[in-house]
Amino acid sequence: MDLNETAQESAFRSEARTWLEANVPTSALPSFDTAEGFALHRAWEKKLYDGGWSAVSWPVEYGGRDADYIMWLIFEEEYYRSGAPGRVNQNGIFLLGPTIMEVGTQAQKTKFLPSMASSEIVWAQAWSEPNAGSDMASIRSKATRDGDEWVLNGQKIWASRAVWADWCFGIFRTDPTAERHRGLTFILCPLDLPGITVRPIAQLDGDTGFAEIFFDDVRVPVANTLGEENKGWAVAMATAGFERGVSLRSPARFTEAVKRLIHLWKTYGDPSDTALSDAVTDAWMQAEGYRLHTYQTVTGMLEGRTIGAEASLNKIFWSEMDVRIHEIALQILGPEAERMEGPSQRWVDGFLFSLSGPIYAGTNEIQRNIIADRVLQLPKGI
Amino acid sequence: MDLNETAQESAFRSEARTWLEANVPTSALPSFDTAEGFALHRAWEKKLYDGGWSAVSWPVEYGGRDADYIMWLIFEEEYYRSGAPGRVNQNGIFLLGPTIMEVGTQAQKTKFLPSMASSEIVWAQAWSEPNAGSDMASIRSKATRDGDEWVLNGQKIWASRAVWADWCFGIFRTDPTAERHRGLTFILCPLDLPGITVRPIAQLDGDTGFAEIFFDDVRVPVANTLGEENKGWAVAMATAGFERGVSLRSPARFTEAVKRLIHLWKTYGDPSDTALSDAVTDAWMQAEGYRLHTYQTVTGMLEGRTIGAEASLNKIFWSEMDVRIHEIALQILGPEAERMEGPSQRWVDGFLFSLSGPIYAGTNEIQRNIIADRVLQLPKGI
Amino acid sequence: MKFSFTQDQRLFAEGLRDLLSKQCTPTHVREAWENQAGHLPDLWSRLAEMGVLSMLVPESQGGMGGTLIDAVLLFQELGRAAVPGPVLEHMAVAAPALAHTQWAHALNDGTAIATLWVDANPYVAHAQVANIILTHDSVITDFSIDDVHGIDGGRQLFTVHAQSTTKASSEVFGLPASDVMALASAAYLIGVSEAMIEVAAEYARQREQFGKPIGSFQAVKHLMSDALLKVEFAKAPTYRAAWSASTGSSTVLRDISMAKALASEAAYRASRSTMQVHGGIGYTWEADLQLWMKKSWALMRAYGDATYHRRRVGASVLHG
Amino acid sequence: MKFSFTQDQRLFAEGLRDLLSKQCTPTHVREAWENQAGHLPDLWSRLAEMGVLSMLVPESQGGMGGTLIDAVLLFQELGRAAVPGPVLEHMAVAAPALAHTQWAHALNDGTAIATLWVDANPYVAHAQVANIILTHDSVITDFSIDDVHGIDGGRQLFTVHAQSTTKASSEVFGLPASDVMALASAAYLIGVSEAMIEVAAEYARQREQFGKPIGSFQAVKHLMSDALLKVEFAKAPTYRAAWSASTGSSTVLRDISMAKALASEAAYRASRSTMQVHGGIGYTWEADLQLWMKKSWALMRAYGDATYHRRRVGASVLHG
Repeated sequence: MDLNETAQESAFRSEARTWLEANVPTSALPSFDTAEGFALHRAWEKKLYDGGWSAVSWPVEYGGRDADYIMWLIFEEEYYRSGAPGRVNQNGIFLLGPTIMEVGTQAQKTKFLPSMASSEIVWAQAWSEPNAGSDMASIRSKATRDGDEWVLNGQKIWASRAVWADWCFGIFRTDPTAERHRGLTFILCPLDLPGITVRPIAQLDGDTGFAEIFFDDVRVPVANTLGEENKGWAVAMATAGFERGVSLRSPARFTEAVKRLIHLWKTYGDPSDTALSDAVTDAWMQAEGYRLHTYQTVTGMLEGRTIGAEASLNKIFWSEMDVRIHEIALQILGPEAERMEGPSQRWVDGFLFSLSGPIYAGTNEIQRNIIADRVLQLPKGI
Repeated sequence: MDLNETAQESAFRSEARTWLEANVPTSALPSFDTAEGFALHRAWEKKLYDGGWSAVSWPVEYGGRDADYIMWLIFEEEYYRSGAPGRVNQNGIFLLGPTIMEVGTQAQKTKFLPSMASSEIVWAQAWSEPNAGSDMASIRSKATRDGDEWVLNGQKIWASRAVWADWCFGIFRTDPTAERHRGLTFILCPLDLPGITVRPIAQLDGDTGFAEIFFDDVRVPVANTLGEENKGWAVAMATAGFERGVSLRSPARFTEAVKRLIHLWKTYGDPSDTALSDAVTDAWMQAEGYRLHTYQTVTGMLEGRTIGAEASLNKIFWSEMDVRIHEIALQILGPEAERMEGPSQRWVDGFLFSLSGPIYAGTNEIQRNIIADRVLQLPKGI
Repeated sequence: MKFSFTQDQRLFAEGLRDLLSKQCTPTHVREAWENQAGHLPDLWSRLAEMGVLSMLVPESQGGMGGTLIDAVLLFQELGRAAVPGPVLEHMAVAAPALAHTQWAHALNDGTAIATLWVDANPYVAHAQVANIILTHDSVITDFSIDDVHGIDGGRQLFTVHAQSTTKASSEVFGLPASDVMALASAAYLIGVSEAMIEVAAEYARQREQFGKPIGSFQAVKHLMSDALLKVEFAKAPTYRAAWSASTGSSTVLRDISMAKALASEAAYRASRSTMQVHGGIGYTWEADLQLWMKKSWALMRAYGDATYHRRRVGASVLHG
Repeated sequence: MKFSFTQDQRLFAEGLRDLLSKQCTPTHVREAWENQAGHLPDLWSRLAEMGVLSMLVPESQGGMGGTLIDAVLLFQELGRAAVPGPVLEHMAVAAPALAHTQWAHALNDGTAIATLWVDANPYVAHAQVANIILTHDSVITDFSIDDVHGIDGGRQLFTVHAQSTTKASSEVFGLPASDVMALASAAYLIGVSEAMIEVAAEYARQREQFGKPIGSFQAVKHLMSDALLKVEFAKAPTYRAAWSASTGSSTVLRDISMAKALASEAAYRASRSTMQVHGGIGYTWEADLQLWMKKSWALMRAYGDATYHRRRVGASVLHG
């Protein structure tokens, strides 16, 4: 055990910090859920890519730096510390990219990874369906083979970034006789094809961060299949594992949020109120605990262990922590917390966003079942 | 709505207070889970009975005062305020007694109620079985008809007071072809009959507050059947309703505990610690809220409304409140809370006892199911 | 001792529920949110006709002569329908406080619309529809406003620049306006919570996953039961606070604070649990749940949050 | 940056687990509780032989020369077996603190048994089996005791009357004894929690109600998952605290406090959830669960409770 950074890690941190300080936009970009904001975020991703920072953990040949998990965490710390924009192509770079590297053909890697790293192609995910939410295995959208093409029909929902993105990835039923987890195939699909309709969904805050995607006889080459035909569930589970695990919610997101919370407390909080200072301290301990837990997990991965159902513990932890951090902030803000703009805006936006955490990427109820069944070996219920 | 006491209520309160102040033992009795303590508690019950205070809500003819629910609550407040002993015959007076009044024959009322009120007969409950806990309908102990007698066989567990009590009541399977809730009969049985073995169960604190009861060809007259043969489930549910509802955990128990908690806080707590004073205040609000809720419930009952599945809300509320009150007390006590005697003894005993609250009389998990199914009309799960 | 409402009180509340079920459906509320008025003029007239707006105004001043006990079930019904606009401020404070002024008649018949400016808050809710703003010691009728974008479309927030003021008292039944509003908000939040629980229970009965309605899963059952528990145990304290306020009890401020603390926490818990039961749908603009959720997030903090009120209870019961 | 234990460290911990699985079963622990010794002499000798008791004593003084990183997994294993007696006090503090004194040899080979008297506590745990009591600045070898009836039969409590004392330091690696014990207790509590969860999971797999194992019900699954979550997220902070203590990090006191706060709360939560899963059986003397539950209730408060330690973290991170 050595929790000090190596010389190489420190040099990497320093290089990242220097580049980010020189390049991060000085004022916040508009939301990437608007046309203007999306374009500006895509441009920022291109700048990151040109600097070699868009996908640090990827192999050099695809635009990365071969950074190991520890260095990736260091980069994330520097990224959040710098106040850089949100990652508009995170569904691609952090979820689909690693999946393609794991199960994709060489042709797919060559075709999709560089354009993903540069955000020439921005990806939307298309997992859920109106009747396949927590019960993701009840997918009904289907892909029918017609020569060298899949013909896609059906409806996806909660597709993040789909309003402005270029391509999407999702699973479709390819064997109509198979049930639930079987007979599904993971397919990549451009969003500008004939037969595709994207309907934005307004969120609680009025923004349109996700959308429904309707497929009406949409044709894509069979070469767009990721992994084996009819084995899409296993591919999707690998992707979901990245999402629940370390990739989507890096600890830096929360340690930075707690730094801002402590600043808010110092500015507006009553220092003699131990109930409040206990709450803020607890938020710090949670974020710090999540950081330490993540470093321990990735050390294990570097040493050859795999992350399994334990990823579900992470997902519950970060999503509940995120809600809690924002609850405390709103309590400190008092009457300001009723406003959607002004000094409280980032906290109120963050609060609303945090409420989606216990729901998406598999509700926390589902995660608790997974932990009980696979980690604690309790008998199956559902 | 008039939350002031009537003149009659105030007079009743005053009479109770005067009698209790004159008669309550000046030092605490030994635990009623010891031979000596049991005898002393029985003697105290006799004294209460002679004063007309052992079962104030019962009809005068059976030893009560015809007190309505409001007056009963007032009596309970005075009883707890006086520091009087625990009620060794509570299973009889508060659970079985009202059930006999509701479904018993005149002969049963005459036979059982006066001796119950005077605690000449102390009653134990014998509901659960080793394999019928939360799933109470899976009762296996059976009663077989032989002429004018039931022949009882089987095993009951968690029978409170059974070590020293005189009689017990429980349900037995009388129709072996019927399943679950059907074919059960509610039977009253002396504990000194041939074939009965009572095995004390040591609790967490080492005391033996409950026991297992083994029935081996135990013969009781069919006249000991309470309610209709094979309809014992409905009778038991009426009894359980009393238990979960207002009768077993009267609000005074908790308002008095919170008074002691506030005293403890004033003695040992740091008054500048808002986290602690918030916790104590919250305990006060819970006890006060439970008191108000109970007064509202019993007013409704006096006006002709019935208490149904809402009783399950009470059971969750008081049992979790009881745990919480004791958690706060132990936190205030610090290192003293590790001792089973000394100044912390009552709080540590109370803490251990409080942990049984979310379990007995139907676990809180079962209560939540009942609320969901019957109050919120959600679809059945189990 | 009698802890119940009279039949008249219950019937009046049922009448209001009936009116609101027709004239204040989620469609109406959404319309008020989206047209920026944050107010339903037709409903307002009906509330005036029915006597809701003047419930607390003495009969001698043209009102219904009711007490806060008479009003508390009405506050609850208004919350259950998430009624937009300054109905609580108008009904619970402005109309009775100004019952002996030149504005009395217009407040009773609803041709004037009043809201409040409470000292502890820099913002004034509903100022865009109000023509009277009552502060703790004055009436403002000539003012300009700037929208500061409140989260609840039925309770829009503004900064107010007063051009001129007239002295007036905002006390009602001898209580400061902020305390009367804390009581009214507590009852309103109970109604809001009840509605969220009803909407989520209905969703849980209909929505299927894994081949069953999600309401059949224990996780959902227990989320819902726990939400209901907190709401049910906030009711009696709220009704008791109304009684204390009506009878001039010495514990009235403690009792109001207890009600507001419990109702605020119950409403927040209900908002979290019912959103979780809805899943992704609960996170959308089109789901009706937001009409109540945002109300709960606004009112749980308005007129004193749970911490403020819990500490006021503590000051009374710990140091008393 | 490498956040993992070496293979040697893991193997040593596995060896200890193996020993304890044979010589410290619930039957053994119960025996120690019920014979009033609160201590298992045979096990003690084996712990000495294995080098557990002298793990933190320098090799030059006849010990294993280990660091707190080497020891932290051992503390956890000791907790998993609910080892009775002063093993933490002896191993984590007394043996290394007194390594340069006349008692060193006897402490290493276990012929002496030491416990601690921490200033903040009027009581001394394990005084009935100890022949050495270490205070913050002295050693007591001649003393009388009175039983004050601790809740945990494996950690009996006494008042101590010292007949004579000898000056000595109780610091270990430059840290006050109470902080070393906070760290050791945190790790021990994690082991205690893991054991409670394992025992309850096994019970939930076997126990049937409604025709199914109770572990198949979501209510039970979620109680168990939430308990596990808290334990799992207390581990890395505890291991980090051991690292900070071993490397003389400037944040060592903050890190120890974070570990003790999180482990205390995780253990309490685990005790509540696992007892609830057990139902009535969990409330009995004969269920093994109590062997760990009472340990958790004792150690969650000993050497600083969660509130004390959280505030020490707060003093560092909020005002730093």
